[in-house]
Amino acid sequence: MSIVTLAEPRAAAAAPQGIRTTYRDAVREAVRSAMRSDPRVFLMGEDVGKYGGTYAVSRGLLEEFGPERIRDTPLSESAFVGLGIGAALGGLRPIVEIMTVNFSLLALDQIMNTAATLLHMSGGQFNVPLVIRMATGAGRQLAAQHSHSLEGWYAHIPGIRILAPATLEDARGMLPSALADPDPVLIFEHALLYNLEGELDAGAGAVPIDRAAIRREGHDVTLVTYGGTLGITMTAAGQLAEAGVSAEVIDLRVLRPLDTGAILDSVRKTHRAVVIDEGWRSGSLSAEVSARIMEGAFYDLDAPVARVCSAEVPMPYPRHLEQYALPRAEVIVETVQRMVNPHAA
Amino acid sequence: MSIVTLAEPRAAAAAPQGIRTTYRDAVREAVRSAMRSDPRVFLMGEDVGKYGGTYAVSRGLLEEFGPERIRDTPLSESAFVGLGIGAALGGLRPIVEIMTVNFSLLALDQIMNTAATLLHMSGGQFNVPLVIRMATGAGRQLAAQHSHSLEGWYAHIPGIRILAPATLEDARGMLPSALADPDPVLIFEHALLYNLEGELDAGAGAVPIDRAAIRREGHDVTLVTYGGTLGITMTAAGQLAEAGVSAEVIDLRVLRPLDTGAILDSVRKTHRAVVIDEGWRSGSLSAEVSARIMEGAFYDLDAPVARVCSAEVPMPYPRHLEQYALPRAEVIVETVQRMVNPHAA
Amino acid sequence: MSPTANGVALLRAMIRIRRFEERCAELYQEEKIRGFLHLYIGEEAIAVGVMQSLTPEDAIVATYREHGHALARGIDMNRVMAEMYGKATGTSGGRGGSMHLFDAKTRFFGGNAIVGGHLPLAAGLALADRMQGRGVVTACFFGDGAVAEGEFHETLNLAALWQLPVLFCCENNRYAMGTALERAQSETELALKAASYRIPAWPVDGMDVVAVEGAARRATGAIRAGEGPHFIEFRTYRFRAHSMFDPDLYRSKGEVETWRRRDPITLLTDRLRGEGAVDDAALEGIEREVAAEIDAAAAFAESSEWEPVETLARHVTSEAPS
Amino acid sequence: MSPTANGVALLRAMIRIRRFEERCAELYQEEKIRGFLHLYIGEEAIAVGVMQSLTPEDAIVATYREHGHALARGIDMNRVMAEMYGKATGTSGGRGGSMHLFDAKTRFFGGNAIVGGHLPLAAGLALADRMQGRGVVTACFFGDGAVAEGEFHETLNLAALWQLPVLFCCENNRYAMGTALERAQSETELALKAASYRIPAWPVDGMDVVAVEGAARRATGAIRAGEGPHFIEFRTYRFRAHSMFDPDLYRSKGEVETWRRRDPITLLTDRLRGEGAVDDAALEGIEREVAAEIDAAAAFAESSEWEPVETLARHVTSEAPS
Ligand SMILES: Cc1ncc(C[n+]2csc(CCOP(=O)(O)OP(=O)(O)O)c2C)c(N)n1
Ligand SMILES: Cc1ncc(C[n+]2csc(CCOP(=O)(O)OP(=O)(O)O)c2C)c(N)n1
Ligand SMILES: [Mg+2]
Ligand SMILES: [Mg+2]
Repeated sequence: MSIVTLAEPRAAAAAPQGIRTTYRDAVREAVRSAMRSDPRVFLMGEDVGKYGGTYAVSRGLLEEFGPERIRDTPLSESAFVGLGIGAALGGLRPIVEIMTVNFSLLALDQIMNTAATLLHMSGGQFNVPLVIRMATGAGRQLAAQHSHSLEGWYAHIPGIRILAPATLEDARGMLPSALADPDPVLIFEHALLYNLEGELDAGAGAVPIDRAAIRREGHDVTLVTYGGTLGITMTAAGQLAEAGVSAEVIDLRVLRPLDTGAILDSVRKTHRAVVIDEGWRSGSLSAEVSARIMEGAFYDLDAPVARVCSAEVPMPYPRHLEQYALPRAEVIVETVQRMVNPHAA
Repeated sequence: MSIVTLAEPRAAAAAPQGIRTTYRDAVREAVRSAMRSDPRVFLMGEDVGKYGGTYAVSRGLLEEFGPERIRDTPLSESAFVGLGIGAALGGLRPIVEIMTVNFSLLALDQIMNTAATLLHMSGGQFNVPLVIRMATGAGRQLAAQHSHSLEGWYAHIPGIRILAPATLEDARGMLPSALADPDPVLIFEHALLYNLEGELDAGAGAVPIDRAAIRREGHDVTLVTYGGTLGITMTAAGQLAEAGVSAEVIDLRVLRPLDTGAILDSVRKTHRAVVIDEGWRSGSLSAEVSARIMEGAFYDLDAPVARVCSAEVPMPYPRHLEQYALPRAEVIVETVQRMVNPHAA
Repeated sequence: MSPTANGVALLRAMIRIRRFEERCAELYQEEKIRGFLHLYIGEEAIAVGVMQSLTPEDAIVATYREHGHALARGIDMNRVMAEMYGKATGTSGGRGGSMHLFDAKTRFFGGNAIVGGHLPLAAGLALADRMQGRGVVTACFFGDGAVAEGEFHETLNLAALWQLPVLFCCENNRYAMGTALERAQSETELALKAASYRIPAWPVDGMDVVAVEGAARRATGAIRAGEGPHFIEFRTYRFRAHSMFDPDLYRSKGEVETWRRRDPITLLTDRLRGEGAVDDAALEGIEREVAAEIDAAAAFAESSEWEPVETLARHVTSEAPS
Repeated sequence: MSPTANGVALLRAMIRIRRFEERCAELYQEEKIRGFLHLYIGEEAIAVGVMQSLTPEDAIVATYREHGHALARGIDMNRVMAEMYGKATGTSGGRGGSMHLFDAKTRFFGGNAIVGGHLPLAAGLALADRMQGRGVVTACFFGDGAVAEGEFHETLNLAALWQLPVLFCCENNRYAMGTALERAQSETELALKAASYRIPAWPVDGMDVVAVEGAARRATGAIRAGEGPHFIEFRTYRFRAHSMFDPDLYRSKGEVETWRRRDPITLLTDRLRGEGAVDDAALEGIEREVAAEIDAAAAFAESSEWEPVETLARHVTSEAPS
């Protein structure tokens, strides 16, 4: 971590001056610049090469770096993630792309039983500097087998770091930091974010991957979220502001290890919290956040911590059902309103 | 569920009169009696037949039922779990044994993407009456790849029911109820429980699989646990009683769907709760329990809900480190003492 | 049915699928259909040919590229189209969409979107049928891409070991998304892979519906006779992109053109014309009838109701019998 | 080394492993060693023979049945024994135990306890070596049981497709726990499976250490020459139960006896005696030296320290360089 210079994660409000770009391009730029500066870095996964990446993240990279470093793999998630582990042990810095989180279940044995355990069970001899990227989340009507949001669930596993870039800066900056981490890092890119547009500093680079960021300051309630739901949370915070409620928005950014301090500091100030999480409610990361607030700021709370999560259903295909199953800004607003004003209506 | 007669889960204190048996034998008896009474039931898994089951659960069954109904499978967790799904769709009632939870990761795609989704994505046409049994948990010095406790983690998945039998009665009674369930049920048997001995009613049979049980009544604090940690929790409750603290012990039994009512009722009475969970702390089921108490009984709490979980490490091999990593009765007792008596040294 | 009548029926079945999917592509542009849409255009001979060898008691398990299989199996087009829209009248009550057509009545077990994930399911159905003494076959369709997945290997081994009545239908269209077979498989003769499990296996021209039907009949005959699983590699090509999101940059126009010349519909049309079994008028008649059926299906889908949001949580677990 | 000297060295290496494990079995009864203990007794010729073909730069990846490989690779017996005890001086600082011997210095990458899970790791090491232009080989050991797992299939395909320098060493001892090969595999000629990926593959008598060494040299020679992965099926047998928990009820005494007659140590001893390369005195000398080494290792393990519980959370993630 010490070899890169780290910018502070910035509040979204203070948009930097810079070049116009998208989340997709920012990720691509991150891969490209890592590959240019470190010959040990290579990218491997299904359709990352000739196809250019399912989400077009890697378009153009095969042409620039050739098939040795932009490796199209067969459909065999378990093996190519495992090859990534081996290649990391062998001195390389693989970026393994799993097309989407839905297929990562096929590689979970490699992730939990090998990548996450090797350092410990070898008594510290074999660290695994592996980065795994994958798209996550729902919202595109892809139905029950293609809409999981499991990054919070992965955060249960000791020995790996879990990142959820929700901004252009993090899309650009988390990858180099992950590559500098001596241990396995999983980066979850919400598929709906790839088209996110905005300004990014021309010189944007590595960002810290050990703390949360405050995306909006406020004093009445803390909204804790990450990844794909940062957008609706910011929207809700805006609507709340119009209604006279000042919401602080925390973007967790790093789902493991959780930045408990940032959450507690905010709750101690606002005395209320709502956790917004696209995961299925039961056993989602929102539960862990709530439990940590319980443990660390119980006496500061003016109301019980609430959660706005996905309905506990395999995702249905039609848009109206899917949207109804997912966290929505209006539900966040209502939840906060009930919390700050429990006796209204 | 309506076709079996269900006994109420009983408090462990009131041990029934009956025959002396073990947890292992109770599970075997459950399998045997299901197979005798329903020709659609069969058992499939690695070494369930000739070897007699890794934990000797199925010893003798091959001789009684033959290789068509006691099916040894090759090492191919994903396929034989998937075959179980197909066989269930085809009108059978498979009991699939995954040797241990550690290998279930290889079958997670089948469980989450197929078993749990089929009913929903087929619009209610194809339910999957599949039962998957597996051993879980640590405590036998099997190190980082053989000591997971993931049942609470599995409880995140909608569409499946998760059971954790912790008593002889449940070892005997949960399987028939699971087989009567039209949807997938996962039963997690803690490996350290197989040798548990005690009395079991000669007529013991199906038990409810939709609610928690109070294993000990008390009024100062609620201890919520399940599966492998019920034993140390009961021990801790006993020690607390000697110290003048009356602890109520809730055995969750069913990890999905959680019996929130039972937890909240108890906490409303005791005003304090500690959750004991062998899972790694962050993102374990204990977090969900804590969050639900936060949401449902915040104003009844005299102290923040606490958690006693496993340390967040891949399990080390040596006994002293393993024991230190796992929840222990003394930690439960200390945690409760601090809670009821916060100002004592 | 006479060979000629049969030929015309096959042709009609393929045209019906082709036109249905062409309409789906339009409806996708109109945003009536959303999510992923994988067209089967070019590969129709396989579903149509194989279905001839199946009885109503047999089971079918397919991938996300399964509109052709559903229609060839005889699922009502209205319900298929309604499912594409996500309407309550769809085959899966609208919850599945294009990738998840299901139909209990015709034993059509999806519509599965995890590559390779449905192979064990097919073997399990076959196991249930075998253990219950039903002499039926489960036909499982999958692509060349699935052959690389571990589940393929595990399932073929189990099916062979236990001699399960499965017909493995590999639809080798030479690409898994943008990855050409030779960049995904060290051995591109896929039948050899099945043979390494002692499963009878051979390649067939997947553009020739008559050859497909013949091979499928031979295989299902053997399976019904208790000879265990069989594997057929159908050599085919998809004329369209992988899905509506695919810019299709990984293969040459020339390659696509070469294969288009072997369009299964053209091939059969030419043959039937040569035999005098169809003429322009007959073809027009087919096209007219098919167009009318598709119009009706689209109208049905269009006018059908949405599931109300209140029912979101239905079918997560089974409803208690009342 | 002369052929004779080499033969004696091989014999010595096998005896050393045999006696070490016999002592481990005793120590298990004494509860000095705990958890799972999988003995390699009967299979020593494979680890010993294959190691002859490897250089110090090559890499080794093994299963939970890996004591023999660790010792044959040259890892200090003291540290191996200390690991069996779970002491801080063990190869893995005691955290791994019998199933997880690791040693960076000799490029010994475990000690892996998920059947088949280490195959991709081996291929990945080979990929790294290849991409970095090191002309080395990764030898990966696994059992017949692993051949059924999907990861076997996926890895062999990738290794062949990318021509990775891996030597796949299948230790076919005919059983995966209690499941005999013919009840687990539809095709029991395991070399044929590898061949279906276009990987050169052949079976070898795993009880004949000289044959093992010869085959391994032939394979590693070809791999170093850039001919891609090779696969050898070593036919062997374990004389003991699967693990200390296994009552060993699934195979007949007669079968075990038949195989014991092909004990690799007896076979080689007889041959060397016939050649006059060893006599009773020489053998006694070997046994004495080996016993002394094992005594010393046990004493070392016994007297070593435990890791203090305060360090429990070490090595979950890497320590920041200070
Ligand atoms: C396990 C898994 N990995 C990746 C994907 C994404 N994906 C969907 S279709 C496809 C290509 C499959 O190719 P093939 O099996 O040849 O079938 P085809 O689409 O050509 O009919 C891929 C990679 C998936 N659905 N499932
Ligand atoms: C994925 C997985 N499934 C099951 C097990 C339990 N298990 C441990 S060893 C073993 C048998 C393996 O047999 P084989 O590969 O032939 O190796 P051998 O033990 O004979 O050397 C089994 C089933 C495991 N460790 N990993
Ligand atoms: Mg294809
Ligand atoms: Mg074996």
